[in-house]
Amino acid sequence: MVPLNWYLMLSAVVFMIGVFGFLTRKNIIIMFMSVELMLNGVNISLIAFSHYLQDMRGQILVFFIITVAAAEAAIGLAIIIALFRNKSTAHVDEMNEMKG
Amino acid sequence: MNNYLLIPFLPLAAFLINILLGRNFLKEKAHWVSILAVAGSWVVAVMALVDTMAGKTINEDLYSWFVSGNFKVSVGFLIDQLTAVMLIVVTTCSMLIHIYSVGYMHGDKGFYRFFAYLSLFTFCMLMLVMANNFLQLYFGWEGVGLCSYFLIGYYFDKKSASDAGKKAFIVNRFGDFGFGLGIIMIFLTFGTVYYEPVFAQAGGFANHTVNFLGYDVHLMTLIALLLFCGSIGKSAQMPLHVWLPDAMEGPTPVSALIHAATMVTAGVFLVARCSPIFSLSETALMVVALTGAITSLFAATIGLVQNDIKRIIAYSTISQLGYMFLACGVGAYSAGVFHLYTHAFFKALLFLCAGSVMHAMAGELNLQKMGGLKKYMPVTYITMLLASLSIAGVPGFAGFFSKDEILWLAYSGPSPVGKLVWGIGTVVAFLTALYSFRLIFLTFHGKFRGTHEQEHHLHESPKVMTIPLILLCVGAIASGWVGIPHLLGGGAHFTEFMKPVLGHPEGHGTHSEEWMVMAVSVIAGFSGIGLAYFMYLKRADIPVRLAARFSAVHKILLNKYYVDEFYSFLIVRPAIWIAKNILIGITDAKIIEAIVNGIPKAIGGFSQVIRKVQTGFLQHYATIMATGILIIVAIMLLR
Amino acid sequence: MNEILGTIIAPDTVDILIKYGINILIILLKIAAVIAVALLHVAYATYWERKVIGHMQVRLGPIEVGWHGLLQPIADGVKLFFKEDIIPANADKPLFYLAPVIFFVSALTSLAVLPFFEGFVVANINIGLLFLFAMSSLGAYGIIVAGWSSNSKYAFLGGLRSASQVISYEIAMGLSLVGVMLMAGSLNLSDIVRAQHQYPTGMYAIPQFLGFFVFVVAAFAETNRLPFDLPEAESELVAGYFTEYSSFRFAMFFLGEYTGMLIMSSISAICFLGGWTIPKFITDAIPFLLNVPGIVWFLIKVYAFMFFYYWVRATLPRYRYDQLMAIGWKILIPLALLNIVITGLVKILVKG
Amino acid sequence: MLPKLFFGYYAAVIVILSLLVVTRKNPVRSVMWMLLLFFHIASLYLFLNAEFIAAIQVIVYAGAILVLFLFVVLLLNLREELKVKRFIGSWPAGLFVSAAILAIVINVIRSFVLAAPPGKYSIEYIKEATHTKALGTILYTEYLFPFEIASLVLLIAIIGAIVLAKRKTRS
Repeated sequence: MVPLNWYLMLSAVVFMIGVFGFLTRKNIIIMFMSVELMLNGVNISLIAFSHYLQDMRGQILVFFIITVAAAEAAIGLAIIIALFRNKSTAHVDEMNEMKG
Repeated sequence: MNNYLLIPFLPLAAFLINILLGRNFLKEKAHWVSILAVAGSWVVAVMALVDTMAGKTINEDLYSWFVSGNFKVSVGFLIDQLTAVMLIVVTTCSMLIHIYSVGYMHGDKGFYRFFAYLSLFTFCMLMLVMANNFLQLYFGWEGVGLCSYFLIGYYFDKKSASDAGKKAFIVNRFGDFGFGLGIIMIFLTFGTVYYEPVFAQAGGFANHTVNFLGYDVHLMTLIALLLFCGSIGKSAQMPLHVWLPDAMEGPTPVSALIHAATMVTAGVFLVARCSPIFSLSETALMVVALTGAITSLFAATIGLVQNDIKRIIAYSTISQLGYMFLACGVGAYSAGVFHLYTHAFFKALLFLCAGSVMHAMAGELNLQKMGGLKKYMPVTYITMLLASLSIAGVPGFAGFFSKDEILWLAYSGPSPVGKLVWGIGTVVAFLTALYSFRLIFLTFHGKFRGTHEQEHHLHESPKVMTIPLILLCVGAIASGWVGIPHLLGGGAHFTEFMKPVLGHPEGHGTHSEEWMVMAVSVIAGFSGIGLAYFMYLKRADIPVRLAARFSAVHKILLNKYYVDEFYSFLIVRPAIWIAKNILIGITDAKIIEAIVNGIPKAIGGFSQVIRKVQTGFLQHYATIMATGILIIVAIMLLR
Repeated sequence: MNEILGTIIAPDTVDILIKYGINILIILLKIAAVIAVALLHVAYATYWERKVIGHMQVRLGPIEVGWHGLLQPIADGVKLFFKEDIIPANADKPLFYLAPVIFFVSALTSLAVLPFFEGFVVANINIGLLFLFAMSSLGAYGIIVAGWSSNSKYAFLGGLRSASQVISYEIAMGLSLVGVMLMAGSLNLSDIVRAQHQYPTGMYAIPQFLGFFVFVVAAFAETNRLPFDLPEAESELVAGYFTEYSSFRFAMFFLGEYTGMLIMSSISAICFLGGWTIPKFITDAIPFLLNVPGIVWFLIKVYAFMFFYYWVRATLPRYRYDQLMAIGWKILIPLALLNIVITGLVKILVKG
Repeated sequence: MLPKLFFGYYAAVIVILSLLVVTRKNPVRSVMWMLLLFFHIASLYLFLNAEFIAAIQVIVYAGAILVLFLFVVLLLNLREELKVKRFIGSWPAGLFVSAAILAIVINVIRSFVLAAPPGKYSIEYIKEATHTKALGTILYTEYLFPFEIASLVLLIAIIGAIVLAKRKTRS
């Protein structure tokens, strides 16, 4: 039997790799993918909890997370397209109109 | 109960529909919504009256408005005899005036807005009369004040109208301040603001005194007088009467509905509603009686010399309201409410007739430019004549019964000032007849004194306006028949009906005395009519000569005793002076502007430094957020 | 051997490993058999198509290689294997290699959950139908990646078209099968067939005619077949997403497409036409038919559906691209939703 | 032993693939690695007896969301993309912060012990009722309202995506 802690560590690692990607990549699409990576990291731990606690709530939550992720991807990518159309770049560091 | 909810909420629904959809969708059809709503309210109100006649009263909470500690206020409804009568008065007048307005306001660009406000007003007024606690009453009270402000300033592009609106609002604040204090005192004393427990416990506090501004004051007198402050403001009594004549800047249906039939009578309603409190304080009752008597005399004398047709009726309203207070002040609450009820019909009718005349005269208000309109507008003439007969107290008409009952109860009642106010009341009855018929004779009899153009324009108003006139006329004649005194073979049903709420007034006197009082008031009324006939039709030169002879008195009356000027000198001008010299000159320029300009400068300098933090890079912010999370996680988990 | 292993890992683990090993061996054998047979069917499906269309167009089709051209598919295969493998200079090479593999594998993987006859299925999993959806959605990757990595405009346009078409019609296809799921109460394909057999009509195609119609149209679009072959419309895009492919890589796309057709036909046979069973009223009438093995009925149904593919190809013209999208979104999806609502309502009413 | 081996394989691959996703210069490659990653995560779910979620993971994540990503990636000018640096200037800060949080969290998880008693959805129960049915039953009864809200979220997302991505026609 694999201990729950291993799953949680795996989940934490995936999540933090997602955070790292979000914080450091220039390309906005990769950043967005990092967000998806974070969500997946969370999903892993939720499913693991659900399995070990023998409770369905974790999986219900994952179900909703996937739903929301789909909605989020649709909206986010639409925003990226609109952004790309206006600025013709996908690099976040070139979008600094809000500079003080 | 659930049916009765319709009474206030139908007009509210109409208001919402009109204000939201009126501008773009309903437009010229906006009146249908409001009329149907108020007609629905009327039907339910009649049902409510029938129920209360059968002895069913209702006192129920609808839902909790707010709760704070032991201070609990809910929206609830109390429907008893007093409320039922008020409901009938409000919904009937409101309905007829709604219909009248269709004709009167036809083609106005704010048509939907007018009806929306009327509906909102009706809602607020109904909330006011149906309240079962003081705070809801206060809500309705302020609500009708707000609607009154909206509707006085309805022609907001006219400066005098918007000024009049502001004046009404500000003057009312003085009274409402007292009213608010009164409610606070009630809560402090009784720990609740519901009518029922307050009135039930009032007797127990009859001899309490309270330290007010350093003086020991009789508690009930204090509460009663504070509440009466509100009444003075809303019902335009001395010395806060100044707003009502100016309120005539609003459209005439508004004057009829708000400034004659319903809103201004709220003060009387308040005193009647709080009769258990007022009855405990002889001083307060005396103040009420004297204020009413003096106001009625004062307003009646002003009414004698005015030339603006609507203002005469406005002063007449003030005078009649004084009458009602007079009645309440001598303990004859039911007589006061009875007069309120009859007055609503004939005064609304007078206003609407005046509106009809204005309609024909293309907005002309000056009596001196009218005359001989009888043959052009027969319906208006007859209805207005009947209304004037009613207000003058001609036997058989509604006004006669209510006025007679007031005078009799003032004369025979236990009040120490009863005989005095009876004397004043009789004089006012004479004056009322005089100025009312001056108005009739100058307007409808004699020769037309206006321009040819105006004469050519004269016409009877359309059906939609005259039918409400006729219906109201029926009310002006017949509404008094429910209160025919025992002396004349009637049953005094009205007083009996009101007995559970307002008690039975005490009148001690013989039948001969009662006959005497009635005869005096009738004689006063008829002599007023006769004098008016003599002075304004037979010998039109007499008024002019009188004015010249007593020019000082005439001037004072024409200028309404200089009350406005007095206020202007005492309050308005000092206020403006302080505003100009101290507030603008010192506080604003030296203090506020220094702060206002200094803070941005300081912030600007500071921002120049810290704006460097705002790099505009998404990820810098995200990194900082993550750092924050790192710190929190570290603190939480590594402790 | 066992002792050496035993020193490294616990002895009972070895037993487990051996047990697993045998299981795995059996599964591998099954896979090999299924793939081999399926590919043979695929190869002859091409032959059969050419024959059918040939006869429909009043010509003979392949006739030279073998008796009536029976060896034609093998000849084609040999030819494709020995052709020169050309890769465009500007292509993204790893992805260019990967694309046909993804496409072909995603098609072949679907075979794993298809029950060919009673008890024979490589992986009898509870979510078989969902697995099919998952795999069919993967095919889109092969197409997009092929179109993009070729670095050619025709291929790229074809890839984009194909991907949006496949994604759009996948929704309609998924929804059309929901009615079947509702009626059978399971996602396991074998269970669906058994439930179907218990059903009075023996085939869900009759009560689920709406779903069946939507499924058939969506199946044509999913496999990029006429009248929805926009991604490889030769008059517009040369050959669509596989324009730049040649030789064996082209063959993989080609095989993938026909495998896809075979799988769609199998799904329709399993979900709508009763799989390896035939309706009870037929076997009641002719008890002799019970002796016929289930695989025969299954193949008959699959080939009937394949024939329908060819028939449509020979008959109908190609749709315009916007018409294609309009049909998918505005007709098929609403129809499928309607079908779900009606099925659910009927199920509730009949039950309660 | 065997489950641990399996887990070791999946964990290693998932971590490596995650790193590949966030470090590849070519976004198309990132997407393809992510596709593989999703398959491994789905397998991990199968491992945890969540077959329906595994199928959803592949169908929705791999089949729908990632295809959308691929579409958008294809719009990029890749030649320019390959010329510039992949990380922003202050990437060490990001690396430090994420590594530090990871270290702390891992440190905490190491001592984590499952204390709660098992619920009613045991492995046998799920096997008996099938996972899809168990999930569906709870989803359509206890979580019906959130489920309806999720549908609303999706509807709004559809509308929002169309509004945002539609090319504005200047009149």
